[in-house]
Amino acid sequence: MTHPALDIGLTHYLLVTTTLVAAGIATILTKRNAIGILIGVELVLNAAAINLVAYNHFAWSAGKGGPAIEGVMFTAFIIVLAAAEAAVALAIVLNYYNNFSSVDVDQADSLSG
Amino acid sequence: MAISCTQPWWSARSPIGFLDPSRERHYSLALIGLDPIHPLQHKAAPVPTLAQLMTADPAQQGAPLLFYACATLTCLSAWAIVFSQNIVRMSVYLLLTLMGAAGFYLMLQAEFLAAVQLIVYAGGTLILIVFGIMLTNKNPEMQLRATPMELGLGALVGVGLAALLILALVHTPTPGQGFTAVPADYQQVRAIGRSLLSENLVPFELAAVLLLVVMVGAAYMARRRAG
Amino acid sequence: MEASLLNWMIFTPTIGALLCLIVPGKQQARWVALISSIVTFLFSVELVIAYYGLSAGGVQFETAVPWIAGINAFYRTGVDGLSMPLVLLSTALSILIVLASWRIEKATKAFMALYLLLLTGMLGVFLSLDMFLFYVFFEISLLPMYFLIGIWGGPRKEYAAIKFFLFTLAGSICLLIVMLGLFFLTGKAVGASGNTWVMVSSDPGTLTLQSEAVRALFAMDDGAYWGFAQWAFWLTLIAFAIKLPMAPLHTWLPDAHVEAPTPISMILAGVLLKMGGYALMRITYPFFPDAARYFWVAVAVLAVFGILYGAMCAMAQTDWKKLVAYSSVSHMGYVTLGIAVMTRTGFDGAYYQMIGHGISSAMMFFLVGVVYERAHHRDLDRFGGLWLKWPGYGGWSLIGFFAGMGLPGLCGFIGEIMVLLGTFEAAAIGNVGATSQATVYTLGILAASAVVLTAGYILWMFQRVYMGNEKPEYGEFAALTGREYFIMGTLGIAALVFGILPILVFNLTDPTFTSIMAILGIGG
Amino acid sequence: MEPRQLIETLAVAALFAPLFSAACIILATRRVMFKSAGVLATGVMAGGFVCSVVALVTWLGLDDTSPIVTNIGWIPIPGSEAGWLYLGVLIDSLTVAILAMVTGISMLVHLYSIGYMDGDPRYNRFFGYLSLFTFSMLGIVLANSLLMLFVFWELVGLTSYLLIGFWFEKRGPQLACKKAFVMNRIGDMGFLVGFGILFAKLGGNILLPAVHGGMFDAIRAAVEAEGYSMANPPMWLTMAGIGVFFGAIGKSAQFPLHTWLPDAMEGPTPVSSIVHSATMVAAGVYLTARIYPILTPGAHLFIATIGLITLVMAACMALVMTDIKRVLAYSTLSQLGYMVLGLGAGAYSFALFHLITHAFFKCCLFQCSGSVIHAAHHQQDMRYYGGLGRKMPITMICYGICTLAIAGASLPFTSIGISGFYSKDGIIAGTVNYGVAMQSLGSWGNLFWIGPTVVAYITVFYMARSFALTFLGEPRDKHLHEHAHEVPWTMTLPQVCLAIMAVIAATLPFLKLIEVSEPAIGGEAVAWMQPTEALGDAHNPGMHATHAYLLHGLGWIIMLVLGVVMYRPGMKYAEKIAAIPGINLLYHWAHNKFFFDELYDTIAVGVCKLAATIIALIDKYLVDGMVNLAGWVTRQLADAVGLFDQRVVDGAVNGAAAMATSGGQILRSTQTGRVRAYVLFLFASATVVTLVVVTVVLVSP
Repeated sequence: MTHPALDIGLTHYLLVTTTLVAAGIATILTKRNAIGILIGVELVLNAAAINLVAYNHFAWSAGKGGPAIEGVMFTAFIIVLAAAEAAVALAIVLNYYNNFSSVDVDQADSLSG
Repeated sequence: MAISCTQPWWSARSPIGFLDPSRERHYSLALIGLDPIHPLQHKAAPVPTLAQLMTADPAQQGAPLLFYACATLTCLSAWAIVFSQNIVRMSVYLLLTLMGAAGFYLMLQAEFLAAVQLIVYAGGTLILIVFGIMLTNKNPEMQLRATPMELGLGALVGVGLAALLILALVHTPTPGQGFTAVPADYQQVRAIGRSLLSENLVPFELAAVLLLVVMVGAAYMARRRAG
Repeated sequence: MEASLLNWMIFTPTIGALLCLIVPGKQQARWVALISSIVTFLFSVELVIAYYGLSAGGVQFETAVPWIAGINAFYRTGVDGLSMPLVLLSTALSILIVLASWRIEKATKAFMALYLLLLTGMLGVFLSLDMFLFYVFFEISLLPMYFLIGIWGGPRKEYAAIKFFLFTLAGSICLLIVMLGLFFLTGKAVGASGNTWVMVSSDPGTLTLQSEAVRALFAMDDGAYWGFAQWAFWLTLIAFAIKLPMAPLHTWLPDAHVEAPTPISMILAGVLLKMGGYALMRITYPFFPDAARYFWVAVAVLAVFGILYGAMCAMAQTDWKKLVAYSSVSHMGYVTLGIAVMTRTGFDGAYYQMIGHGISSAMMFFLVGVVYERAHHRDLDRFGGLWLKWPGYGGWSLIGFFAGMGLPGLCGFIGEIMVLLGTFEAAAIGNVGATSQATVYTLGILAASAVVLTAGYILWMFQRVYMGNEKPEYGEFAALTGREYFIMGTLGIAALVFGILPILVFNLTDPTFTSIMAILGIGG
Repeated sequence: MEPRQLIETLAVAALFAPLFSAACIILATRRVMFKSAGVLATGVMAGGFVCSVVALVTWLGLDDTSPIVTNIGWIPIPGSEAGWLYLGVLIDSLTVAILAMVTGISMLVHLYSIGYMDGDPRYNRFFGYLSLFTFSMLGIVLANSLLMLFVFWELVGLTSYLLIGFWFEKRGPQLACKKAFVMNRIGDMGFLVGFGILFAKLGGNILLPAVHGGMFDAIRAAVEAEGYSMANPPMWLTMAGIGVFFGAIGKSAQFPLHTWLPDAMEGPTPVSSIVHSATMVAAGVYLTARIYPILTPGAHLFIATIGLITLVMAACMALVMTDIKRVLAYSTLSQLGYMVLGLGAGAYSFALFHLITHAFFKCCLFQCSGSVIHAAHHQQDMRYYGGLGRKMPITMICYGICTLAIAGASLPFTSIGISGFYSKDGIIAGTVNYGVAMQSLGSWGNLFWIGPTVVAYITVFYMARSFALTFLGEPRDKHLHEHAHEVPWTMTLPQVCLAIMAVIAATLPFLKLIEVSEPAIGGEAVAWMQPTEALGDAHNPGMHATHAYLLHGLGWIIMLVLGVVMYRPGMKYAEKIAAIPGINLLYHWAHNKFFFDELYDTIAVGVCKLAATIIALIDKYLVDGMVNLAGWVTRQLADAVGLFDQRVVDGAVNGAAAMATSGGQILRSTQTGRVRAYVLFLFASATVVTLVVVTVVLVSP
């Protein structure tokens, strides 16, 4: 039996992505800069993407005449969406900046109940 | 299914109980139908040497050491984002994180994705962010500090969630041995292309439309209003 | 005829109470109360002189009317040797108490009406033969008392009234639990046709709770309900020990007495406490004689504890009325002791102690009240020389307090000495099981030592209040009225008569006690 | 009328005569009967005395001297064999003797009181009490059962309380009467215990044994039923005997309970003279004599020891007192010690004979002292007297005669003496017998006769001292001496009568009557109780040594002369002696009554009061506190439930609407509009959900 440190498996990847997602959440929660929040979101997205690929690699059984592809496909779409999201988000940030002359999200509380 | 139990739920539940590796557990296995091997039961194995770490791993591309290097890079830069107060540095750390992720894709035999990651993400999205920074920040060194309360809460939630997930993970026997060896003639890019044009055609087209909408919308929203 | 006389006797005070409420003025209400209590007294006297069969052991003048069919409850009244002397005591005292409350000016009509209602409750307790009816009257006697203390009392009247009420109610609940158990369990007795509440009956065919078939259910040897019997014994004991009161459950009594107006203290000490002793003799011991024999040492120890404890507490008091109240605790300990030792002498003594204490404690409270009405305080250390001020009052006080002390020739002595003799008898007769003689002797010696303590606190009080020179403030005191001398004199003469002629009571009780002794398994 | 019936009738008449006068005096108003109270009471008492003398004479003429017994059921005891507790009368030769003595002395004290109490604001009431007191004592004398004895025993306690506390305005009498009653009650507690044991063991038969019969037969049956024999009595019988004797300790003021008697001097002097002679203190001795057949050898030893201690201790105290009444009080204690010792030692007849002789001379002594005090304007300290004999010759002569009587004076080397000589000599003879018989005690047994012999000489000395200090020498207080005068005839007449009786009592047939009543004569039945049996033929009283010959020499004359010479000039020699180291300590102790009062005050009374205070505090704060705590807790609970009802149950109705509003208000506050807050909620919720899932999954078995 090999040592678990040598036997890189799904668990190792999941540990890394968990750390990553925690960093992303922490970033989102602690940054007042709208772009910082965007960066946090990117971290979370990346963690999810790595998870999908890792699962695709380790856990998806090859039942259809070849190695699995679904996780990879999903990740590809994520990357596309992340790009789109970043574009929209930046547009919003710019708009916001134009209105408030700041990127401090805490100033945007006009929805306060 | 062992979830059903005859005892009342409060009895025989020591809080230390789930730290005891010798205790047989069925829960997650029952949920995903796998063999109950506790990860901590591996500790009898010998401590790995550096040579072993540098030897290629059959389960993935590259040696374990490579994995650890990528993991260190990714995690450290990701947490550096959290602790950084400078938005420009944050974006640089994000770049490092994205590169680490690309490394993982490589190791996971998703070379195409690794390339896309570097081109689209690092090359596109990140640049977009840097543009945003430049456009919104007359003083790039400006810092917006969160209050200690917010910092504490954020760290608590982030770390707490991570700790919980890790806890669950450690106690979840993972399908480590379940991957299928990739045939030598396997071309992933071909498979992706096929998939995009067959099974994933609709998402593909939708993504295209989405990108169009985003382009138009972003341009519209970001326009400088007259007056 | 006799039975209807008895029922009229119970409800005459109720009628009087209604009349009190509808008459126009205070003075009329007083007269109505006086006349109705006199009529009640005359009824009871006529009952005992003209009709009561002295040699009959069982119940006489029984009425049995179906009342609540669903639970088999009857309106069942009657009188026997156990209740007759107490009824006479209550009716006789009631006249004196109406006289003693003649000067009540605050809401006189309500006071008199409540007092007469209380009288009905007390008579009902003594005369009901059905346990459910007993319970109802037990509660009826409670409520007027609550108002009488709570409205006409002293500075802390609310506290005292609520304490009295809650304590007694707690006892009632214990009783209710046992009643429920009896209701369901006695149906299984041999010869039981349905459930029964009958405590005792003149008809030998009626299955009663004191009958052999029911007792066999709760017998120690082979009864399946022995466990219930033990619990029920203690629960009923607690219920009635609160009323009695027995030592750890007594704390309502000093407060109630101190706060209650004088006539209410008199009725409380004179009659209400006797309900506890009466019920012990009527219910607790005859229903569960096996349990009583099993636990007799525990009960006797509690009783002796109460005797000494009450005496010690009395010794430490500086409030005159509180001293008398604690002396009641001590004296009623003799009642418990006499019953607990389960000898005929002890039982007789306990009963006589109740009668004697009914007279002497009522008198003591009245003697205190007479002074309190004038001095407006009861601090023993601020009195002195009352004997010089009012020689006649001093003489009656001597009789009243020395009757309480158990001086021979006065009513307190006979009960006390019979209880002590009965206690020692328990060692010799051995009908209380294999308890060692040393235990019984120890109990007897401890109980006897109370005579010293009693003498101590009574004499000390007497010295502080009556001896010495007059205080200057006595000059303002109004002279004693003829009404007050009448009350003192009647009670004092009664104390003498009952101290010299115990046979007056024992003639009435003797046959009934013989039958109760048979139930308890005691010869004689 | 048949003689035995006549005797009974007369005795009962003598019993109720004083009750009649007491009732008249107490019930009549002050106006009707104030001055006449004394005359009425004395006259009625004289009638009673005549009755009892006629009864005595009739008895002496009887052929059948078996006891006259009448039992009347009083309290029914259906559970016992006897069936009743009886009242009634028991008349035997002892009863008639004591009856005559009590009525006679009581009559003389009544007469004396007419003079002594003259001018008192409660003059009439005093005679009421005095008659009631005599009635109670006569009840004891005539009692047929332990119960009746106890009843009148307590009445004696009550009336002595009233008499000692007669001047209740003053603090001294207040405390003294209370002390007397409480001390008596302590003894009565023992009486009750003994009574209870006997009652239980004898099936309710507590009739006093006369010669035999009564309770005694029942005792033998009970003892034999338990497997004991009369020679080997069971423990309970000893306990019962000692228990009943405790009553006697209280009433006769024996050693542990003696402190009330000197204090009882606070009462008027006629009270002292009757309490100390014929009535109260005699009651204890009489009781012991009445229960004589039930006393086991163990009880005898106990009684003798108590008597011995009292006798010696009291004599020591009498030596140093300067208050004339206190000297007499301690001499009473000492003489009672003789009687109790005599009873314990088996000298039944002489002990009771001493009771009678002592009654006469002690009553006389007290009356004389009362006359002196009366004459000396209530100065009681003998140091201020001196030379009063010249002013009060009759009193001096009476006092002198009685001093000789209490000293036991006799013609040297003969057996001819004054009354006290015969009785005391007989007691000492009995104690010699007892000391010899109690071989189990070794040489300690000799104390039983050495003690009384030595104390007999001490008695002579201290009585000579009091006589010399009062009547002889030069007046030490001129003013007092000038105003002193002889008292009126109502006071001197009783003194003279009593002094005559003190001389001639031994020639009257008292001893003969008492000897007839001695239980030992009844036959073998009580032989086991005679501790002197070891001496030989104990059944025959003639074989008893009736003279100890210890008092027959010149000893008493020497002591008398010594006392007179030493104290005639006052206290000056005594003070020198008292200053000698060693003696001064003894003097100090004796003068302070061996600190018994202090001891009892601190230990018994103090502890009792402290315990009472503590228990009352416990009652107030702990017992009652628990009750109040329960009440408080219930109220708090009720408040909580009430609040619950108001806010939750009732509020559920209103709250449905209010909750919408307030819930909206609460939720509204979460709507900060700040995006990071929303994110925080999001992830916090996610964390919580994860926590729940992980916990449930991991912890489930």
